[in-house]
Amino acid sequence: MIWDWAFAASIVPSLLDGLWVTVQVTLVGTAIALLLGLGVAVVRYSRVPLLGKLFDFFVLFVRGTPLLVQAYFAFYVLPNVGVQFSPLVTGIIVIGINYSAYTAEVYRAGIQSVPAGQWEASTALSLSAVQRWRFVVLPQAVRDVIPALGNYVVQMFKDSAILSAITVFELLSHATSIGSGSYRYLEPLTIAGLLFLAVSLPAAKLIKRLELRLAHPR
Amino acid sequence: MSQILPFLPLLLNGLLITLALTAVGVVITVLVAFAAGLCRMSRRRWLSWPAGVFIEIFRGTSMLVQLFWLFFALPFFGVQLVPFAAAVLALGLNEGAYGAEIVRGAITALPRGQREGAIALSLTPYQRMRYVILPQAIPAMIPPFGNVFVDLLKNTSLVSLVTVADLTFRAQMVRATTGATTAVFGTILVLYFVAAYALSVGMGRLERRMDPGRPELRPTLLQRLFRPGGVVGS
Amino acid sequence: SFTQPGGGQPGSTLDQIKARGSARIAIANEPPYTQIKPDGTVTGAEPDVVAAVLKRMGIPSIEGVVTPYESMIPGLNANRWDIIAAGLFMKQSRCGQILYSEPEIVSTESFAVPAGNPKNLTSVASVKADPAVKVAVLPGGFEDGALKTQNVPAAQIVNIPDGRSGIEAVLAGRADAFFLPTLSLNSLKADGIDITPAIQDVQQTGSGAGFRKTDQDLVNAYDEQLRALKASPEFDEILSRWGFSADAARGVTRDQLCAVAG
Amino acid sequence: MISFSGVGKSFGDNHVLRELDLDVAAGEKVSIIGPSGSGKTTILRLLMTLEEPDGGLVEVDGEPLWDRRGGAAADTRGQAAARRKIGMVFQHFNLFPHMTVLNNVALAPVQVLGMSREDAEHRAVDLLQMVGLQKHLGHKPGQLSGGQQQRVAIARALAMRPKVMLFDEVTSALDPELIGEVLAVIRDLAHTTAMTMLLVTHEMRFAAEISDRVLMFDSGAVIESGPPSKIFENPQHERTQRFLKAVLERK
Amino acid sequence: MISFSGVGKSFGDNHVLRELDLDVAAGEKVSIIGPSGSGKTTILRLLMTLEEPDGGLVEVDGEPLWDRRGGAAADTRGQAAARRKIGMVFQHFNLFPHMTVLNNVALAPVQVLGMSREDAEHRAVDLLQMVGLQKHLGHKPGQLSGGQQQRVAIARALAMRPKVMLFDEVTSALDPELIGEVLAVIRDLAHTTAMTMLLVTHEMRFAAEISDRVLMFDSGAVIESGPPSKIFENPQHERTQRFLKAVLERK
Ligand SMILES: Nc1ncnc2c1ncn2[C@@H]1O[C@H](COP(=O)(O)OP(=O)(O)OP(=O)(O)O)[C@@H](O)[C@H]1O
Ligand SMILES: Nc1ncnc2c1ncn2[C@@H]1O[C@H](COP(=O)(O)OP(=O)(O)OP(=O)(O)O)[C@@H](O)[C@H]1O
Ligand SMILES: [Mg+2]
Ligand SMILES: [Mg+2]
Repeated sequence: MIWDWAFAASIVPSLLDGLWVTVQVTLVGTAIALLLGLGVAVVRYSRVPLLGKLFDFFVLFVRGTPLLVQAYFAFYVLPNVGVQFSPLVTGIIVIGINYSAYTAEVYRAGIQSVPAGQWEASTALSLSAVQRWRFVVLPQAVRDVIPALGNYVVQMFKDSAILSAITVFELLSHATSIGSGSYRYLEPLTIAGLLFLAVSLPAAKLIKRLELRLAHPR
Repeated sequence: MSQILPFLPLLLNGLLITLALTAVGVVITVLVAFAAGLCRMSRRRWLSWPAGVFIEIFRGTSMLVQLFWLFFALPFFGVQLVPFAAAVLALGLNEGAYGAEIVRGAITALPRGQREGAIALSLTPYQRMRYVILPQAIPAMIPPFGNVFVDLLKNTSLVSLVTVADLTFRAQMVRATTGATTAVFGTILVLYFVAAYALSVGMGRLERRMDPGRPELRPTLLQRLFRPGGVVGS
Repeated sequence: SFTQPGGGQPGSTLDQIKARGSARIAIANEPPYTQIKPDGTVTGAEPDVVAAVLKRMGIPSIEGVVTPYESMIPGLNANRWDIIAAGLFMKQSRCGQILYSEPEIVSTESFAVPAGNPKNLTSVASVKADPAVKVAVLPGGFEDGALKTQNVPAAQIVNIPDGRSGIEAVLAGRADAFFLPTLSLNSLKADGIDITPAIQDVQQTGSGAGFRKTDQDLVNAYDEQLRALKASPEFDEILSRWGFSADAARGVTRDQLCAVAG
Repeated sequence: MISFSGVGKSFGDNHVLRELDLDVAAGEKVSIIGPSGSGKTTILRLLMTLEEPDGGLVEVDGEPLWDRRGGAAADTRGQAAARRKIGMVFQHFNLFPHMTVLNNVALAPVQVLGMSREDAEHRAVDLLQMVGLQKHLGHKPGQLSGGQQQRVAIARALAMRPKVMLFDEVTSALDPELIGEVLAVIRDLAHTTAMTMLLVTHEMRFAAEISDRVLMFDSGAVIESGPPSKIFENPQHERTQRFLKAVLERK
Repeated sequence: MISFSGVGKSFGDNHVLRELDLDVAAGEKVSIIGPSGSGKTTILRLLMTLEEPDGGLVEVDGEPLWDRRGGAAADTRGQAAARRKIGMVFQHFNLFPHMTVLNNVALAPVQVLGMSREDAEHRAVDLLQMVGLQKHLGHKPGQLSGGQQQRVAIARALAMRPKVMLFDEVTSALDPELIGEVLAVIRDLAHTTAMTMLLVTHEMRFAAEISDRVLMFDSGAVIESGPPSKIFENPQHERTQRFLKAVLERK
């Protein structure tokens, strides 16, 4: 009953299919998280009257509740009010929005680290609010926080396994599905774990390198 | 909402399990974090290397995979943990791996002179840790550990996927029975949020308690090291 | 020993549950097969039969563990529970992995469809005929296997995590039909949903209690008391309470049901 | 060109400006001197709309920049036009570190004045040549010395064709040997252009050389004002005498 | 009391000490001077076991502290005993910021020497009185001036009753007006105790006043050594002359 190599080899292709879905979820989710988080951060930082407060609560609430329960909520409740997506799309949107609350905080740190003199010089040059964000503040703010954002991308990659609970057919779902067909969990779960490592370890190393590069330019 | 009222005791029972998982998980997390973090910093390879592997594995894979693995695969190696134990172990090992980096970071962030000052007084490595390093490093660890604990609380929801009857698990059960999907998930979202909020408020309190009147003291010490000679009035 | 499932504890499962006076059973919370009551106790057709048999064996209580169908056999082998009592239908592949008791429940399969059955789905063949039709199943469930053995393309199969979600999937248009035992669908029935008559082109099937392969002694002891129970009116009383036919269960054997393809 | 009337400004309890009246004619070069904390920077920051006055009226070229007479809420709609006539050079340069020198100078002309990229770059090159940095067009500010950075900052402000230039201690963050190159550029501007200039500085000799008028500030008020010859050689006010003595001794 | 023979130490390609031989007699007060990077601090750090030599032998009071003759691996078992005879005061004090002044001084006597808490505190109070800080027993280091902190650091080192005291530029992180109070304490120690003292310093006048011997260091070797009168008034080596000239001019 212990490890069966032939069986292990036979399930790798299917697990790789699952890994590919996981990667897709991560990529699209990342795009949502990076853009939405940026918007949330800018609105909060600009103290836009009502919206700013709303986003404050959004960040607090999303960070205070489990991704799994958020996914359940979106998956089971939203269709009742007429919002209807496939599990995959639902999952991507949920994880993207969830992580936007985290990236918003990262961006905020980046924005705060831009010296006041940069804002003042922009005023002295009569740049409009939009121009100021676009040409002066964000390029500097974002550059500093790229490694921190990268860490959240890796984190999202791992967390996307949670979406298996709403039947997104990603890596872990492939593993349990193999388990249900073959009645063995040992090999699929172990290989799934190794596949997660195979992506996230090099990614983390890459981010470390980037961090050092940005800290000591040239 | 009225549909789920008869099931409220069931949900509250689940909440209790969730809080118990969090409490035990916090203890394991802290123990694992210190053990792995300190070993990782050791100069002895046979300590630092395994700690490094542990940290990389548990930070590099999905918490859910770890949970499934401990629950369904570990028994084949002769280790049969009851579901609650498997759950808190997965939570504690996973969050502990993150905590290990916090421990290491807080200790390495201390000025080198502190260690050297202690060596110059002939303190043993244990005494250095106990009287000089940790008393300064631990207050610095509290805010990041607060984040880890909130993470832990949220991750307890995952144990519902391996039959531990926590809040989320009970919610799924009540939902399957009553079909009151919105009310059930709305209720537990609020419950989780309140619990997480209370936890972070508690950690904030602890931070202030551990560090009475210190906020301006530590930075000035650092400043002093880089811009020496300044007199700090009080 | 190390390689044996549940290697931690000594003695056979039979000895252990006798000593504890309680057995852990895997259930799915899918009425009428299995159900959890608000007070947390376990009931349903199969757990009630299992409880009655165990009582006759001198084991007074059961302890239910809710788990997805796909995890039931891996979890049984990982010693997460002692008996599967979830209406896990017998078929060739499962009978190869675990031991079953003699049949306890026999049932039929139906589709839950939108009211009026707009796509006129009455058989597996009618699903295969229209590639646009999507059928929701519980992954790892009997119906999932039945569709797969009849080569229904994977693209037509929608996985949902539990029975309630299946009904919601049909109501929301995420699936055109939800494939489940007739009686289960009846207990889930909601406005806007019709339940089709029994589907004819899947084999009739049924379930018994499931055991680890190493627990032959437990199965033997169990079957002995099950035979006694099935001979008594108590069996009729339990099955009719949940809408099943006791005579149908008496009319089939384990070997027949284990021959079902899939 | 610039007029302050009855302008007040406080930070909390700290009354930095009190009922300030001040007029600067078009083309005039005015130096502002005075002890630290006397409100010199605050005046420039009000003109640059980096601070809001608590009361009074500030006009630029006949247009109101701040109108808070009687403490009324300021109407900021016309502000942008008035502000566009003003350029400012900061003590710490405040160049945009992620852009090349050329882009630092060309950004605002393209974005704010709507010049074509080509025209703006041409003009930027001319200005950078004027401040002696034609060789560094493609460099990032971090690769330049402080004196070079400050000269880029001057070129950047000039690129907006301001009618008024504000200089706030533009040499005090520089190493002594780099101060000369920056002052030379400003001197050049003062002697060859008709721009109105307001200059906060501690370089007394330089102030004497280029200014039409020197204002001595203390505690948010002009306590003495006049041509450099009068202020530096024959100060009337005891505070001015004391201040000049201290500054000159420090050298 | 202290003896280096054939001691070498490199950091990567940087050969900081080369075959250094050096003896310091019991009770001797030795000042070490020399240009930056010449290896002065490294000598003290080797004695304090904060660095490990690459080769050679270091002995303290007849006991080996480092024995790496022939490049053999060091046997660190006896080290603790030899090290316990040495106290060190650092340039940046390195006080423990989370403890009161009293606890800073009493910690090691209790933990290392096994003194009772009471005895250790009594002794700490005496020492702090000696360095003029009896009023600050309950303060945290952050509440003290740099000069006061350095005096606490001296008391802390003395509390271990060392036979050898090492001082590494203990005044160079201090504001000029605080230097005097620290030097006064060290002068007192030098004149009233029989402790062996090794002092790295740039305070030439002070070194001349308290030392029995001055060592001039360059590139990891002693290039000149002798009584202060000889080194400061009549240096032989050209490098020493140049170094002293530069240091004295800087003042
Ligand atoms: N943003 C602010 N918040 C609070 N107080 C401020 C602020 N900006 C300036 N001040 C205070 O206003 C007073 C005047 O400041 P200002 O910068 O105008 O002085 P200054 O004459 O330019 O002095 P310096 O020569 O030191 O630059 C000072 O007391 C300063 O502390
Ligand atoms: N930990 C280290 N890693 C690498 N190089 C080091 C290290 N410590 C010292 N060095 C190098 O060793 C050389 C001697 O250093 P040391 O601190 O002994 O000089 P010093 O004579 O005390 O100089 P200073 O007067 O500047 O304190 C220097 O070139 C220094 O850069
Ligand atoms: Mg100023
Ligand atoms: Mg040194």
